[in-house]
Parts: sequence; structure tokens; C-alpha cells
Amino acid sequence: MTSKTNETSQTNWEPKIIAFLCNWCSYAGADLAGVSRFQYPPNIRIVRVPCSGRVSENMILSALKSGADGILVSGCHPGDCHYISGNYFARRRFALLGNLLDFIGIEPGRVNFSWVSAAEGEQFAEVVRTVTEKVKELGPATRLVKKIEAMQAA
Amino acid sequence: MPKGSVLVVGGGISGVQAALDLANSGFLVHLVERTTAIGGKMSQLDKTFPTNDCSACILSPKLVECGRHLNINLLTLSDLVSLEGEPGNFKAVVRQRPRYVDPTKCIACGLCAEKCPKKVTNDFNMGIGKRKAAYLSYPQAVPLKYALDPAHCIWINKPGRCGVCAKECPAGAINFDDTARDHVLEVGSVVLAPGFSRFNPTPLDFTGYGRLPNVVTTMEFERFLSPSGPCMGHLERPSDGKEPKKIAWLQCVGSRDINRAGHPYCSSICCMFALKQAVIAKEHSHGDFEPSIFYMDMRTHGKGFENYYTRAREEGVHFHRARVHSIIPSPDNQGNLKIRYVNEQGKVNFEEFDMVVLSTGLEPYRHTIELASMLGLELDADNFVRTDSFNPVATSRPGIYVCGAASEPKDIPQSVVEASAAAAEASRILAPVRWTETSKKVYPAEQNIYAQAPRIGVFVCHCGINIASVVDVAAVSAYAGTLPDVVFSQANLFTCSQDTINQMISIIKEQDLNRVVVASCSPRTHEPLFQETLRDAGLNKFLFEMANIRDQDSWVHQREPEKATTKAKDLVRMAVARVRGEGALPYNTVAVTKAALVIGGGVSGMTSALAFAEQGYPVTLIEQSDMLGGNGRKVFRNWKGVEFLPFINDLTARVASHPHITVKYNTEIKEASGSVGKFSTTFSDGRTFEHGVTVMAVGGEPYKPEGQWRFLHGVNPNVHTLLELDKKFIDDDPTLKNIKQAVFIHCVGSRIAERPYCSRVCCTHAIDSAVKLKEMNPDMDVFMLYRDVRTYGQRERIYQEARAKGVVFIRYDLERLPQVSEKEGRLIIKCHDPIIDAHVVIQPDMLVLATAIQPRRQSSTSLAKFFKCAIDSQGFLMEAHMKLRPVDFATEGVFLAGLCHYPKSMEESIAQAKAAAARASIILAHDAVPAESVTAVVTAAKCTGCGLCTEVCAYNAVSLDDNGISVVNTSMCKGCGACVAGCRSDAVTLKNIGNEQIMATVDAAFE
Amino acid sequence: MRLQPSATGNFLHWRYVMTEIDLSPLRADLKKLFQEKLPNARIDYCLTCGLCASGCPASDIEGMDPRKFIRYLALGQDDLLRNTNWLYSCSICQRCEYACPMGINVGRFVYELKGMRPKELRPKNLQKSCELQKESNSTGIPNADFVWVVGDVLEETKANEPEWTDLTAPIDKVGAQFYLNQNAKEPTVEPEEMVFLWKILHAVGIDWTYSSEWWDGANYCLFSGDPKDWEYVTRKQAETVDALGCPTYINTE
Amino acid sequence: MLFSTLEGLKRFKIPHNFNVVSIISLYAQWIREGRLKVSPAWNTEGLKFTVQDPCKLVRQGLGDPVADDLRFVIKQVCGEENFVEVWPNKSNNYCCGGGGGALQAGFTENRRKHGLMKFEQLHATGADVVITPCHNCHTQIKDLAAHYGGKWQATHLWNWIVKAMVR
Repeated sequence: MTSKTNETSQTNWEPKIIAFLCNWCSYAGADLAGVSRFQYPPNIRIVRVPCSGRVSENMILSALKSGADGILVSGCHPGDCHYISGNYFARRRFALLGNLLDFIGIEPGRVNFSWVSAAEGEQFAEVVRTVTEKVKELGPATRLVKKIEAMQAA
Repeated sequence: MPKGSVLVVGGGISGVQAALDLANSGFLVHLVERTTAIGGKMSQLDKTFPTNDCSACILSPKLVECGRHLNINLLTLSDLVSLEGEPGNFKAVVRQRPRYVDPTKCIACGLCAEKCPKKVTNDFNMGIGKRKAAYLSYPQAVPLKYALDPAHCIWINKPGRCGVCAKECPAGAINFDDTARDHVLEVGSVVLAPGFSRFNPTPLDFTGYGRLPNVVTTMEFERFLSPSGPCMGHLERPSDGKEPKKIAWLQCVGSRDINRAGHPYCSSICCMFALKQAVIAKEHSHGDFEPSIFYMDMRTHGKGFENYYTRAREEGVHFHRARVHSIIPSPDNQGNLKIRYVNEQGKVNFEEFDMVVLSTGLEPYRHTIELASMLGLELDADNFVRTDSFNPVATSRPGIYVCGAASEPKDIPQSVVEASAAAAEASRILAPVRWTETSKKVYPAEQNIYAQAPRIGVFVCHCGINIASVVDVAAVSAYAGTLPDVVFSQANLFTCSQDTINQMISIIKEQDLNRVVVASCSPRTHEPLFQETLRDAGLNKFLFEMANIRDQDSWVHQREPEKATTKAKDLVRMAVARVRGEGALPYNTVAVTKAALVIGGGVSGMTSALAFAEQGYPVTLIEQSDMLGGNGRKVFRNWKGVEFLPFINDLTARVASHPHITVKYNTEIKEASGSVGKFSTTFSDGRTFEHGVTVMAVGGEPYKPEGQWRFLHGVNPNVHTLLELDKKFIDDDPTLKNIKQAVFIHCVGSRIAERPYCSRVCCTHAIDSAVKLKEMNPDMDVFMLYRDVRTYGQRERIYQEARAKGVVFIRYDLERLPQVSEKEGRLIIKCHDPIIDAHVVIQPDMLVLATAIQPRRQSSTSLAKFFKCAIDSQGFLMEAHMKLRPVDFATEGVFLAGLCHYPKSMEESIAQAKAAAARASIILAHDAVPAESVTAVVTAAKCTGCGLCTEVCAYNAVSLDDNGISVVNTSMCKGCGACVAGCRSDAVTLKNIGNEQIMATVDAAFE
Repeated sequence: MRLQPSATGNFLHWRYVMTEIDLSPLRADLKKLFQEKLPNARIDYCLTCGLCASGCPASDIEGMDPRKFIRYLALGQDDLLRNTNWLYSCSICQRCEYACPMGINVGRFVYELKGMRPKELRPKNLQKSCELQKESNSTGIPNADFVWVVGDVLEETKANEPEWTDLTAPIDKVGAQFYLNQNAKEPTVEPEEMVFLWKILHAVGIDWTYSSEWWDGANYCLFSGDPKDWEYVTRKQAETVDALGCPTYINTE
Repeated sequence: MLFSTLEGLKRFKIPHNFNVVSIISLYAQWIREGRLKVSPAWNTEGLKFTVQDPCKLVRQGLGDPVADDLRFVIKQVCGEENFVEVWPNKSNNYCCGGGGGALQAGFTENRRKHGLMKFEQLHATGADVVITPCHNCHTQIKDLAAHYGGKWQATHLWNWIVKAMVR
């Protein structure tokens, strides 16, 4: 647990955020943000998934376990899903997951969910800026992190 | 029997698109290109509007595909010298000039150019900088083969002298005795896409072009901007290499000019070209950069163009509605240029610039004129190839079609649409001989890598300066080499260029790689190209991952290079972790139902339906009303004076009577399912129709004037919209003649916050109506209140004709809208003339509003749901790529045409409708199309039979078999993964995107 | 239409400034007149792009520039055009037409309007120059004086400058190869300036002559805007040269 | 003057059996033929020359060819290195503001305002002499120098030709 905090002092610490983006809308929106050169903080690491409906709860918990300071899952606007209903399932799944996260003490704002369409480059950059800001305020994630202290022991 | 092949003349984007469409729908294509490489003018562009895509990045995949296409016979350095015969059976003689380099041997190592002593002006870079007599026209040229320039090569001119290249060439490819060859080709149809040339401003002495070094044309400036240009993308001005801080663009140089330049037409692209250059130049220079544009009308009439213009204003581009008489050298500081201009209020201003860019217009290419006279094709008054009002790709000679800027100045999206339309027309009479002259692609045997330990190859891309200017590519490539299981890592200038593609194939074989990672741009655009490369190297194409270090890294973290480089390393590490766990997947296919559904019975819908029917495919055309013709019936005539009604009646008759077309009136869609190749749609009458492709042509509707844009419409009887006036023209209303004064107001509802787009055709329509009124009664006073007159292309002639007939144009803007009031029924219109700064009062007998065209919002949104296509913020249907896939949707098998895509003229809708049919018939031409390979699979032992997966699957591709274990039907499964996320017992996984791969990828983010 | 006092306070310089124009009906009589008289007038072709105004040195004088001039024509503001003193600021130099995308020759209409002004309302000594031009020459010196001055200056030069003793300045020499016209300014004010020219012609050794009548090449009736007077003077000059039978007419500018 | 004769003959279709030439083209022709021998040797202290392209002679008259002849003669007479080109030039040059009757019409303030661009153009060359082969330009450019403080003298061509003549 400790290795994470002393290694990065509070001031220049940069959170690392895993972003699960659905291939048809949010990933395309991220590309459009690139094409339009909308700048946003470099903290997110995008993982392309076919649909936001593909992202399950244990994927998020496992990402937190691996040390992610923040999670963003972004899919198509309701009704736009390339696979018709994937994003509806995702919405319901995260509503329930939210309760579990509160219960186990994960601060609200660590795990975020958004809709971004293929035409919303600006909005995508905005979502990334707000999520990064929120996670920065929360500071490094400590609750679930299970780092094997290999370096520590050696 | 006709010949199953087509001759395409011209290797620009239009020719390449036509060649690909034809070759992919079963015809052998002979592509004749005059220069040493295909790509045409687009390959000289740095960025393209309105998406600011790097031109090479969106063009090279098409060129590479064309270069390696089995059924495209690419003949470079060639010209069509004679053509005989009639449609279906032409005999063409093509003369191929000598390349002096044997293409089969040349490996494009570049040694011949390096050692060649003879320097020649580089005409690819518009004469700026030098190249050698042994040369490659540009770095990503296709075919990537060197050539000797006969005009300048020392040996060719004086045999025995020099010959350095022959000595240096490792492959012995140089052949000084190479001679011209004639190819006799028997083809069924001919498509001409010979392109255009740019106006040479030297005769306009007042521009100083040719004497003042810092006065350049837009094409020359584009080469300055391009990373593969003479100064590698850093802006240096010609006179002293200084970085220019203030640049002026002068519009309409050589266009809309009947005095010195002799071109009355508008070249249609120069406004957007200048806007793009101003925005991109501002991006290139760090710090204070002041672009200014001097113009008459800012013509941003295409899709997404008006937004681009608004954003340019916000980003600090200065706009002066003033043309400039002369450019003179600045007396005090060397190299600078001084411009005197008068703003609209008549105030004289002086301003100094570091550089001036002349927006030179388009001209007919002299080779096109020679070609047309050789083929006996008619040219129009501006020397462009004459086409028919209702068939924009047909020339005056049957069997020969034309597309691109050779028939009228037009932008790339329109040229690509016309290319596909020409493909439709060219293959119409050749339908029976499809696939008779083509050969099938045979992939090398696929290596079974199941038992092998992962051996991963990583290719990191510079993408010119797009990635390399921010991310330390060498460091990322070196880092990738250190990752576990990575056995090879290399950095490339342009990974998508053909030479790197070929290199990858040999590297995969030599290094015995069984997985590949490419770190470059977005998989959405380049994954298919690289997957095809894996297959050519005998590797299953799904053993591949991309790290998006451009659109999602270098482009969005431009001011934080170190963090962007660390992020790039993370993304590569994640991609390697992901590809490590991936296995080979089967190439599933779906049988194609050879039938088409066309939605919307307007001109676009009918034209598409006919195009399908004439190719022999059964079509069902559904129309929500009880009559075919749609908006076409409400419009009177086009700007050339040709009335629409006779054409529409004839078209309706042909559609209604065609054996292959079933027309269903008063029909809507109740329910639709399936995907490319196998759609099944249920109509409101309950009947279901199986079809392989769908074309949406649901049209648009006129904006009903309201709020401040109402102008008493519906209150005063003399206020009409353009369509209401057209109704009077169609009914030949006698009262029109005795109108003494008429006023038109442009942009009613367009180019405002609610509808921030230009409806493109209302200027032409309004001005043509004014001309019609003047024809009826020359003494009538007609006033047009406009914001920008956007009679683009050859439509400018109608604008000039209107002015010549005495129509008065008065400009207004959003700050000073015209005020319309009435007194005892008499209309009173007050507006302000900016030139003489005076208020003008007009009391016309008629006021006509040029209202906006808007999408049929509810029908587009409901259809988009059924067929999963995207809709843009305005409610127009969103095509896959604005520039290079203007008629496809991102969803395979669904296409669009007409007003539902964006407002457009009748002939542009017709072109798009034929293009949609051509693109769709590529699918119908095949018996089976590739289906999703990334599908779900169940581990029976783990399955508890709870059935949750069957409930969440939107395609009911999962069901429980008789002993309660779930099973996936791979032909229905679309690979969305909803079942995998829902399954509680981890029994079902998605091939290659299982939980292990995703968790490995996430973990890799933190090492 | 209201009068705006000009900075100089001089009444002649007050300018008519447009405030509100009623275009119902639009009566552009001057424009129609010019269009009938000059078939390629192209007034209506104007795109109001401002290129002419940006190239015209007389822009923003008297509140006028070539673009506004054409605009006033198109919108029928004929009185303003008839009264503007800009007619005498525009030198009809055609620089506007030189680069105008529609090739509109604004100066041609300025010339017409100058001609339309009643003679008594035209600038005094411009009109006088034209009257004198019609009699003999623009400065009005009698023809005899011209002949005398040429002779006198010739003799003086031959006397004072030994190497030019055989210098000649022939007048009315029938059959000379070259006819030379002579601007009235030199013989009237700076006669010695003519000697340079004679010396050059003598050095080259060409057979030239003046004429004693209609010797002044200038033609102020062009500037005053009177086609009839301009024709009259030009015709007189042509007749004189043909009478002398000289095949080449040298203009000393 | 040339334009009034040339255009007059054409516009009023006046029969005449002579052709009209500018003396400037003749100067150039005679120098090229060697019938008029000139040398710039007299210009020892490098007097700097520039030129005005009169509208009636160049743009409305004989165009760039006569403007080129004009420059050829000046360079022959006063030395190539002593000639300073103006911008814009030849058929695209500014009007000096003196022509069209402006000098005689009496609107002096407007005339000088018209001539301001010509003044700045000539002033920027730093020339000592401005060759003005037109009587209106001659008077106007002399007046502009006086009014706006220019250091040049406006002259015709023949004075310098005689100075440079080699007998």
C-alpha cells in the first residue's frame, strides 16, 4: 500500500485513469477530439471495447485492484447503441455498482460513466478534463489496491 | 456479349475511387495514369477540409488497395491515344511512355536518386526545391517505383555520359533502353477522371506573382505546410526563410473574372482551401500568427463547412470583405508585402504582410481538352466536359462517363460521389458479364500458431510529423523491444505507405512473428489495411492490435511531449499485453440476399432503385406518401433553365413500370433486423422483405419561417417561400407578369444558431427565380437581400446573368436584419446598403423568402434506430467519412443519398443516388460477405443454464440447447459482448476480447 | 439626401450624403442612358467587391470612390452624381478597369457626366482651356507668336552654340517624313526646353516639321468632357498633318 | 496628349493617312540603331533616377512596350545602376493625380490628396530625378514635391538625352 504514496509526493502526483470506450461512439468521439486537436490531460489510458455493455463489474473492480486511480466507462447515447441495447444494460449495471462502491468505501467520482457520440469530440475532451480533475482531488486510490510489494521486498 | 472490363483514365482520387468500386463489383479495371504515380492533386495536399484529416492518412489506404488490387491493371506514364467501338465493346490503345526503371526489380531503396548528379525543379512541390532526374514523385507514391526523367537524365540525352544510377542500383533495375509500349485493351465502358489544373496568375501583373518571391499560390503554400514538402512542414517564406507571422489570402484569383482571367465561373473550393490553410498554418506556428482572408463572398456551402468557417473566426482568422487591386513590396522592410484595401464603408486601409497567398482557381486540364476532342466529346462554354442536367456523369458520347473536376470545379467529396456514380453507369450494361474477366485473390497458407510461444513484432509510426512532433518515436520503439515476447521493433515514417506494408510482410516471415502491434493512428481507419497485410504474410489477421498514439495521444497532448511519450509507451505495452492473449479466428461469411431496399420515393430513391434494377437486382422501393417524386415535384427548373417536371414524370414512369422494381406506396417501416447481406424488414402492411442492402433516401423538408425570420409570411398574402413561388411558375400564374417590384431575402433560417449550416442551393434557386421573373417582365425591379451569394461552380453564370438583367443585390448581416412591415396591405421593407451607408426603403408587390432545407427529423431518427446509423447534431444522416465515404454509413450494407444527407441540388442528389447503388452493388455482386469473426463462445462445463445470456442478446444469437446449455449461433452473433458481461459463471467469453485479454491490458497500464 | 458641411468650410466642398433612399420605384435614368449609349457599360455587373476602390488613388475624396460611384448609378442617385466634384478628382486613368473582375470602366461614366455639366457650371479655366484649344492652342498664344518664338530661339541657339550652327526647326515643310506636335506650354512659358528636342532630332538626322496651325498636340476638350469639341480639334490636327503629307505623327510625350 | 489624338482618331473615325507614335519609342529605336549615341559617363556622382508611367501614354496608350522603351532609354542615358524601379509600375502604375483636367479644374486640395500615393511611392525610391514624359505629370509631380516636401526634380527626358549625347 505504502509504496504507492511515498513514491509520488502529493503535489506532482498524476493519477492514472482507465477509460473503457465503446468502439462505435465514444472511441470515435475520442478520435474526433484528436482530429480537432482538442487538448486534454494525458492521464487516461483508453481500452477499446466493442460496446459499453461489454464492461462488467469485475473488470472495474479488477482495474481498481490493479491500481487505477479512476475509471471512465463511456458508451453511446441511449438509442444510438450500435448493438441496440448494450448501453441500456451498462447503465443499469453501473447504477447498481455505484451502491456497491459506496458500501465498500470507494469515494464517489472514482468510477465515472458517460455518453459520448462519434460527433462529440469537444464533449469527450470535456469529460476527460472533469474526470481527471475529480480524481486528482480525490488523490491516489488506496482502498482496493493489491500491489505485490516485489520491489519492496527485494 | 459485352466486355467485362472498364477503362478508367486518370489516377486522382476520383479515378481511384471509380476503379476500386468497379474492381470490387466484378470488373477488370485498366487504370491509366499520366504521371509516375496515382494520387493526383490530393496527394499534394497536407490536410483536407472540413475534417482536417492528414490527406495522406486518408488517401494512402485507398492508393495502397488500388496498387495491390488483383483486378486493377495500373498503367502509369500512360495516355489513351485512340478509342473505337461502341458501348460494351470498345477497343482502346494506351501508349505507355518508358519509365527506364524495371518495376519488377526496383525496391525503392532510393540509391539512384541519392547518387544522381542532375538536379531538376520538383514539380510535385510546385517547382519549389529540387529533385533528381532519377526520382520518386512523393514519399508514399503508389506504385512505389523510381523513374528516370527523360527530359533531364544525362544518359538518356547523351548516351554513354553519367549512368551513375545504373552502377549504384543494387537490384539492377535501371534500363536506359526502355521504350514506349502500346497496350491494346478491349473494354466495355470508359470512365474519364482526368482532373483539372490550377490557374497560373503570372499574367495578372498586379498580383506581383512571379516577381515578388513571397507571393505564392495556395498549392505552393500547401507544399510549404506539408511535412513531405520542401521545408518539412516548418513554415519558411521563400525570400529569406523567415517564419512568416502575418499572411494574407486573396480569394477569387482567376475565378469570377471576365476581364483579365477570362473565367466567369467560381472554382467552388478556394474559400474552404484558404480557410483550412489559415487554420492549419496557425497550428503549425507556435505563438502569434495572424492569418487574414480578403474575399467577395465566403463560400462554405458543403457539409460541415459553415461550422469550419465559424470556428476559423473564433480561432482568430481575420476576414476582410474587400478585394485587393495590387500587391506591392513594402518600402521599409525587405521581403514584406504591402496591401491597400477599402473596407465596405469606403475607408482606405494599409496593411503589411510577410507573405501573400493567391487562391488560384481551377481550370480545364489541357490534356482533358485534347482527350475530349480525340474522343469527340462535347465541351461546355468553360471548356469542361459537358454533362447532362439529369445525368451528371454522362458525356455526350454513350458508354463514356466522366467524374471529378473535369466536368465542373468541385471538391473531393463531390468527386468521390461522382466516381461511384460513374462506376454505376459504367457497369450498367456490363452486369451480365460480371466476374468474367477478374481473378480471385489467393492468400498464402495460414500458419498454425496455436502451439507456438508468442513472438510479437511492434511497428511504431512517425506519421510524418503528426506523431513524431510530440512523441519520441525512437524511444517508444526501443522501449517496445524490451517488452516480454517482443522479438522485433521498428519505427517507420509512414507505416501505412506501400513500401512499409511490403516490408512488414517480409519482416513477419523473416522474424517468424506470430503477433503484430502497430502503434500509429486509429484502428477505425487503418485496422483493415494492416489486417490484410497479416493475411498476405500468411498470418491470421486477428493476431493484431493497434496502439492509437496519434488521434488519442500526440494530437491531444501537443504541449506535453514527455507525458505523451510515456503514455505512448503505456499504450504500446497495453497493446502487446492484449495481443499476447489473442488466438487465430475463423473468417466467417454471411450469404448475401441479392435484393435491395430503397426507402423514400423521391428523385434520389427512384434513381437508386433504377440503378439497382438496371443491374438486374430486384428492388423494393417504399414511399410514405401515395406518389413518387417527393420534393422534386415542387421545384420548377434548374439553373440551366431545364424544367424538372418532364424528367420526374419520365423517371416515375420508368420506375413504376420496371419489372425488377416493386413500389409500395403509403408504406412505413414497422420493424427491421439483420445486418449486411441479410436484412429483413417488416413494413406497415405486415409483409416482410429479405434484402442484402438498404439505401436511405428519405429527403428533407423546407423550413417554415417563424420568429424573427417570419417576415409576415402567412400574414401578408404577398409573402411566399421559394417553393410557393415555384408553384406559381409551374402553374404559369399570369399575375406574376404585372408585378412591378419583388424582393428576395436569402438565408431565411439557415446559417443561424438554430441551424448553423448553409442550405447550399437556395442562393442559386432564388437567383434563378429572379431571372425567371425578369424574363417574364424585364422592367420589373428585383432586389436580393443576401449575406453571402453562394452560387458555387458554374452556377456563378446565373448570378452574373441576374446582375446583367438589372437585379440589385444588397448585403445584410445578422446585426442588421431587413425589417419587413406592412401598411394597408402594402409591404414595406427597410434595409441598409453598406456600400453607400444608407437606409433603403422598398415597397414591393411580392416578397420571397429563401428558406432553409432541414432534415425530416422524425423519419431520419426512427430509420436510424432500425438500421443503426448515426445522425449528426442537425438531424442529417451521418455518413461514414465526410470526405472519402460520403454515401456509406459506418454500419455495413446501409447507404444514403439525397437531402437526408445534406441539402444539395437535384443533379448532386442524382449523382449520390447512383453512387449509393454502386457502393451497394459491390455487396450484391458477391454471393457471401465477411461476417463478424469476433463472436461469443460458451464453455459448456461452466454453463449453469440460467439463460441470462439469451435475455440480454439483442440479436437472439444465443439459445439454450435441449439439455439446457447455452450455445451461440456465430452467423447471427455481432460480438457485442453483452452476454459475456452478464454471465455470472464466466461460462461465455468473446473470442480475443475475453476478460483475460482485457484485464491483461488494464494491468499492463500500471507496470 | 442632406448636405454635410466639409471640413474646409468652403461651400463648394459641401457634400451630399445619403441618409435614406426610397427605391419604390427604382428610377436609374443615368444608368439606363449610359447603357443605351455604351453597349458594354456593364454597370449592373458590379459585384461591389471594392477592388477598384482599393486601387484608386482618388478613393475617399469628396466622400466618393469608384465603387460608390457605380453603386450610386445602380441605385439611381443621379443628382448626387451630377453635382459631385469627384468628377474632377477622378483623372479617368482607367486603373480601376485594369484589374476589375467585371472590367467596368468607371472613368468612362465620369467623362460622360463631365460632358453633361452645362458649360457655365464647369471649372472656369478648364473650360477656358478647351475654348482656346478650339481656336488654336491650349494657352491661346497666336499662331504667329509660336512661329516667331521657334525662329527666335533657333537663331539664338545657332548664335551661341557653335557646334549647333546647322540646327533647324522647320515649320510647314510639305512632304517631311515626320510631323512633330508641340505642347503649348513650352513656346508659351519655357521656349528653351524645345531646343533639346530639336538637337536630338538633328543628331538623329530625321526629316521633320512643325505646322504653323493646329501645332498643339494637347486636347483639353477631352478633359472638359466635350466629345464634339474633342472631335473638332482632333479633326483639325489630322487635316493639318495630311495637308503636309507626313506619314508619321510624332507625339512629344 | 497621345491618348487624346489616338483615341480621338479611333472614336470619331477620323480618316487620316499617318500613324501615330510616341517619341519615347523612337528614342529607344534610334539608340538601338546607333543613330542616337548616348553614354551615361556624365553621371559621375551617381544621380539617382526613377520614372513615372503616365496613364494616357502607358496604361491607356501603348502599354508595357512603351514603358519598357522608356526604362531602356533612361538606363542608357543615366546608367543602369542609377535607375530605381517603382512599384507598382508600367501599365499598373498609380495616376499622379494631375491628368484628366485636374490641374486646370482648381480643386487643389483634392488633387494633392489624389497625388499622395504617387508622392509616397516616389519618395520611397529616394531618387533625385523623376522622369515625367507627360506635361500634366510633370507639373503635378513637381507640385507634389513642393507640397509634401519631396527632394526630387521632375524633368522631361530630352534634357538628359542631350546631356548624354555623344557627337
